[in-house]
Amino acid sequence: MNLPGTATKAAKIDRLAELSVSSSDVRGRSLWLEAFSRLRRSPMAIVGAVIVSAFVIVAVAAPLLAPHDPTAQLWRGDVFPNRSIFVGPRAENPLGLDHAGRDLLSRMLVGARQSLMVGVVATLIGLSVGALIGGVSGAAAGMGRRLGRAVDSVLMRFVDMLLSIPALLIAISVAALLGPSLTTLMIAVGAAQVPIFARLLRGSMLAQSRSDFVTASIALGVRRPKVVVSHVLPNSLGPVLVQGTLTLATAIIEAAALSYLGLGSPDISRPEWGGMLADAQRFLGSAPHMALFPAVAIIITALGFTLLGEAMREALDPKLKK
Amino acid sequence: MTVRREPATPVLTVEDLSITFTQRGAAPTRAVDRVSFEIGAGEVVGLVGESGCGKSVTALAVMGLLADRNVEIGGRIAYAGTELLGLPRKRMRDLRGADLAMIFQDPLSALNPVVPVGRQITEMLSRHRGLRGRDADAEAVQLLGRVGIPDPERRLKEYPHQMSGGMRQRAMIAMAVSCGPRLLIADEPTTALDVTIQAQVLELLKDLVETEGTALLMITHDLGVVAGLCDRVNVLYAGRVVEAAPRHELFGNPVHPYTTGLLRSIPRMDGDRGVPLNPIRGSVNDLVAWADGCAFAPRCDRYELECLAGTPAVTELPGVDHEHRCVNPPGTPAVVR
Amino acid sequence: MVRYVVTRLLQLIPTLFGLSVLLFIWVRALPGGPDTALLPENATAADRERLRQDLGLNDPIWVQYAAFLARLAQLDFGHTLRGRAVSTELAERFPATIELAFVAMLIAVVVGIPLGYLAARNRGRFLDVSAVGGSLIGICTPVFFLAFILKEIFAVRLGWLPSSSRLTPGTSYTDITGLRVVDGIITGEFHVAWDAVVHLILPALALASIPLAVVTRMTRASVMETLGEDFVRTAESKGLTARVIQFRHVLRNAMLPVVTAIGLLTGALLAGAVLTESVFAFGGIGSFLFQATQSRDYAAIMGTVLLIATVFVVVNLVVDLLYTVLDPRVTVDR
Amino acid sequence: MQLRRFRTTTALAATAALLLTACGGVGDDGGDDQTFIFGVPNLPRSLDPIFANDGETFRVTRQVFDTLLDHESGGNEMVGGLAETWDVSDDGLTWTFNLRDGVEFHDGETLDAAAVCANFDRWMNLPEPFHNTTVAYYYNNLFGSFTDGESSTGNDFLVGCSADGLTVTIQLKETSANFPGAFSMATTAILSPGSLEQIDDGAFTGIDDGLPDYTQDVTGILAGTGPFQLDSWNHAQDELTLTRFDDYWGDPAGVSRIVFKAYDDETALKQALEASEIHGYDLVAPAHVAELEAAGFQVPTRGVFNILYLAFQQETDEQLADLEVRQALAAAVDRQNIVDSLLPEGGVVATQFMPDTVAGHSDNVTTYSYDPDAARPVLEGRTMEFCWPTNVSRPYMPSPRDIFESIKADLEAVGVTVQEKPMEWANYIPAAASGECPLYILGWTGDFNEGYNFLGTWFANHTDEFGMNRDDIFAVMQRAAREGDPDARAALLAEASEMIMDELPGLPISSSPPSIVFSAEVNPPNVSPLTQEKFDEVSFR
Repeated sequence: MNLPGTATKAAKIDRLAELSVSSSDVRGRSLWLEAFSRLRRSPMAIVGAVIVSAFVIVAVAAPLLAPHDPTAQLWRGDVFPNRSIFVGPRAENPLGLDHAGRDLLSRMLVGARQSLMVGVVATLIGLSVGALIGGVSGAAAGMGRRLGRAVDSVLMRFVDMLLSIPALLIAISVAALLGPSLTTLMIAVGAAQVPIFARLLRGSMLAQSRSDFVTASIALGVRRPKVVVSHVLPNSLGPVLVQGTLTLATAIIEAAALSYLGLGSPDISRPEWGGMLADAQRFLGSAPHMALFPAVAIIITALGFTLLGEAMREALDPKLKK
Repeated sequence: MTVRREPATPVLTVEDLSITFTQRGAAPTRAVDRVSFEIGAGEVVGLVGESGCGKSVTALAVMGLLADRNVEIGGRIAYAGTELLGLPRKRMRDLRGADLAMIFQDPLSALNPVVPVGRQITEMLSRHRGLRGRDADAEAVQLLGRVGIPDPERRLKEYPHQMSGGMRQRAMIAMAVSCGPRLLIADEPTTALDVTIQAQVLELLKDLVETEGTALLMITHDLGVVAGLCDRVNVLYAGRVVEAAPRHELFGNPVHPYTTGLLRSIPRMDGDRGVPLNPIRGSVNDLVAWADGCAFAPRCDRYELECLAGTPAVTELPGVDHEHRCVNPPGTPAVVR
Repeated sequence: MVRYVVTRLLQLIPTLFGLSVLLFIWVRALPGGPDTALLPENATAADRERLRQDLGLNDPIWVQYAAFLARLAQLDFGHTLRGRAVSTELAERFPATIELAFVAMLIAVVVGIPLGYLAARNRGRFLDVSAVGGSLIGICTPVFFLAFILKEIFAVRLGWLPSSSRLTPGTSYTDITGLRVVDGIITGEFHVAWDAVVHLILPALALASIPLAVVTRMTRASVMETLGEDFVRTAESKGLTARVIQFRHVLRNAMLPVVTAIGLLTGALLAGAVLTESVFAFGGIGSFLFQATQSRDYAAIMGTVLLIATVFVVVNLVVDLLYTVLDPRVTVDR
Repeated sequence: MQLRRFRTTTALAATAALLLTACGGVGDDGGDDQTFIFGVPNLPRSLDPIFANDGETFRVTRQVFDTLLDHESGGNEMVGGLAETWDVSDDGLTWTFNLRDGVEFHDGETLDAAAVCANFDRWMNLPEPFHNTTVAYYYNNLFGSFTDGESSTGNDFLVGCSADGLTVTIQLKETSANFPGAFSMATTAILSPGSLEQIDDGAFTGIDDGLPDYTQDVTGILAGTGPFQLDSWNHAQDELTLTRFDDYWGDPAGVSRIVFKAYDDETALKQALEASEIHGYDLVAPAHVAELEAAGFQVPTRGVFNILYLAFQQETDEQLADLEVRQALAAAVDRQNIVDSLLPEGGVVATQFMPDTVAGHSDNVTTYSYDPDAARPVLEGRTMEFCWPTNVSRPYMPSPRDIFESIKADLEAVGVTVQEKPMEWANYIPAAASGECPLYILGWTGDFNEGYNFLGTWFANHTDEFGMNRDDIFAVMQRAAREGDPDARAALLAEASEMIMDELPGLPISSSPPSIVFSAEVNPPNVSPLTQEKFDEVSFR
């Protein structure tokens, strides 16, 4: 085509490329990247992420940030619980003193670390044990042989049984069993999450294994265990990740409930928000600041994790794509 | 695009219809761009195109079913002389179902799963025709019978999931025609059905149009459906009508490369074995804005630089009621500027 | 249908059996023992040993379990450390929890469903944002703290509502069902019914916080999803009135997952009762479990957990059955 | 369908709104002129006092049943109860009680010596399941005599009871510091012969089968001679009601009804009081005392009758075998600060292992004052394990955690590294008793005014609680235990107390009165150091 006025092939392609508004930038990306880009635009996620990162920073840097020794009764002479004499916020102690004359701000900061630890470890316990049970069960069911189905059925009966006990009761049971300590708190809260993670992972794996690409892989002759490991598991991670984030919030709240029930950590040198709140309740009449600050901290932190988790759920949910 | 005028007032007139979706934080998307067509009583008009070309959105706009928020609608839609855009919500509700009715693609998801089919018909009868109780039931039975559902009394109490796909679509049609609408919009009514059932359903629709004189807007991507049913066809690409012609004219003398492409990609039983099908390359996602040129250019075999010199104008083929929007139609040498 | 119910009930048996084994193992593994709670500070080792013998704590564990199971078959959960039959205690106290949980659920449903629905219809607007925000805060607030604050403000400081218990202490009443409000109405003792209602408000509000939040969010999500369903568009295309569309087509479908959630919430509700009842000294099985936990009362803990688990399973069975009525797609022989 | 449901919900919402505005006067009913409502942490375990060993049970039974001897109202002096006068033989083995005339039981029977002896006969004839402290703690400890079998305690003090009109004679096998205190204990209350006839002790098979129904049921079986009689027990409401006994031998009670109402914890009790739902409760947390006083509640101060101590287990931790270390620890702990900030008003720093109101208290014991500078050189750099009980409150230590924290801070201040071992009460007591804990805090509340009731609890012989090996002290204690004459016994106990405080097996911290509170609308009873308030003294203003 060398007619005058007609352009060369290259020019044509260039012009086309210049004007093309093809939406391939959306198509080419992975589910995760896409979810992340949606996450970045969600105000819920931003608020959640800000709270969570502030909390994590405080928790990690607590010893540097704390103005005083959180366990030293530096102002013991200022506080007389038996005469309802307490010290609220003042210049040298911005959040006031607790009932033993310790700086509440320092205790709150150090408490953040304990609360984060309880949340993270509990979630990891719930996730790993739950994932193990759910994963084995799901994989077994996915393999579809008779033995696999039997394994799946036994494991799921067990999980169903656990599910029929409300989470808090499981936590109470475990805490009562192990005796109160910070470790107990983590295990108890984590144990309560085990059946949830197990169910979640199994359900998600089964859904995946029924999906077309898995059927296709199997049809193409990929061995089943390999399919489970390379296709099913990675695709089941989304819901687990969401649940994990939400569990962090639950863990912090549940730890507080256990403390209230007298099953929390009695370790005085390492205060934990839930324990501080439960302990402060008896002074609510004369020293409301002692309960107020831990309560607000718990609510805000739990809110942060919940917001982040919910935003992640929405971002990962293909149904909510627009 | 010039508008073809029938002597009588058409049942539906769509003129320069533009629909833009706006979303916070994203550029507005124009789904329908100055589309015009009209349908007379007893006439079947096809709206053909790949998914995403704007045909369903057009239908929803006619029915007044697009959301209020984040949507801008321009142009005009008139039903028997009544302007639909800007009509009070209440009036529109009165028209919907009674005068304008719609059949959806997937009857399983388009029917309420937890309400018996009969109830879904009678609720329309009581809304628009004031029929209640036994009268409504009797009428529903009659309707179901008319669309060819056997044992309609029993079917009345069944839920959608208890019926076969074809039955569901028949029920859907019964529902749509229950109040004797003058305009029926069928959005891909056969896509979700088996081939044998497809033919039956199309036959049923054809029959209804003929006996009732209903105007039918047929929305489909399937030129086979068009060939069997439509009086006139509008081919949509990326929100614009790229070619419009009576059925025989279009099939006999397609001009726009997109239409040609669509026709070529139909598998033919009478075609020579060994001749490969000829699908249109690329996908609808490869676009050029209409303002810059022909949106189809990236996929077009006949693409030339001229195609990208602004919105292509409408060309009317004289005498055959045939319009198209191609800058470089086949049969003509490359346009010399 | 009958067969389905029977099958489902039979399925309860292995679950409860497993549960009893689990509980039994747990209870015997508890540190300390019930003996300390029964003895004064200066009890001797011999006293302690004698008590353990009396309580059968020295028998082989399977003997203890067999004895336990045999009793269980006769609905005998043993005796509390205070010497009363656990089954008697549970029978006396369970109505309190039923009443409380029912009212809390009522609040959650009556407020949560309309709120969630309105939030979904007004997505992104003030009502929606505050409903979602409120329910998130509701979920994130420790129940016992909320209960405590409600009580401190409305009962102690303002004196508007009673701080504790199910009735004003010393009130005489006729007991028929154990549900004070119902009894008061049946017997015509309206002052008792009223007193019971007044005593229910604060604990029920506290207990309702989490179910309310969940029901609200669940309804919102479900309604939003349903609004996008094809059949709603179909209903619109039929020109039906907004009321018919919203109730018959949107809500009717949107309620299905909410009903399931309500069933699952029973568990949370009963667990929450442990926290709420003890704050309000409500005297139901929640208070009972709280005290049993504190005093290591094995029999009491086991009986209560078994009861709660059974109730939870039964409620979910009822929900499943209800589901077959609400959703014709679900058939009993699934 | 849905429509109807929504109408109902609207109606409910309206009702709820109405409720919120219309319930101003809650608690007014509780203020019924004649009903005194007392909040308790739990209701009695058993209404039959012989089964009981806890204060909350005795608080109730004391209002219903009388004992032969009693304590003066508001004090700890022994006075007559059902016995107007009493006498003891010189050898301390024969106790004679002259009963009041005209005392009637709630069931209409009349009190005479035979009725009293019927009670003693019942106790002595209790069958085997009762022969241990699990079921009948106090009887086995105080008397321990059974006609058929032996007590698990090895005690056997009682020969028998003989009746002659209104004169009761109790014959003992050997003397004990427990007499005459034992006759004043609420557990040895006198039940009507008619009651005893209806009680079938033979039917009791053991505690694992639960207590007999009558012990927690108010069916008219149990009749005493007290100012109140049992009326009803509503288990579902956690309420136990007593009504005034009009034929009471003393002054009639000031209120016609008492309701004991159980609450789950102290904070709930406090809030119920503040909300005017109850008229009083016992064992007020020190942190709530000032708050309640400021709000116009009456918090009468009791006399002290308990001891809180910090134990030094010398055998478990070798460091503690060194007297110098024990003395340094005594100097390191700021006991005055604990009393000032953590214990109820009226608390005092203890000088020895008994309060100063008890016979046997010595003014000449070695005392240890707070002197951290002196303690530091001895203690600096040492590491010690310290046990404390979680989630418990006792009359002598209202908040163990706070007290532990305070002591811990003191020890850290002089350079001790404290390894804390928090334990639940259920584990704590066995751990302390078996010598598992080098340092721990514990205490004791006296049963009656008798020094041996305190010192004898710990120092009568070698125990694993303290690991003290001082046979000379044990010998003095054994003599005190067998001494029938109160004055001579007091002298021996004082001697023992001085030796103990030199040995310093533990540091007595405080004696503090548990606080009891009443609302402003009642005239409270005389408060008792033994926490034996008589609620017939209560009346409304």
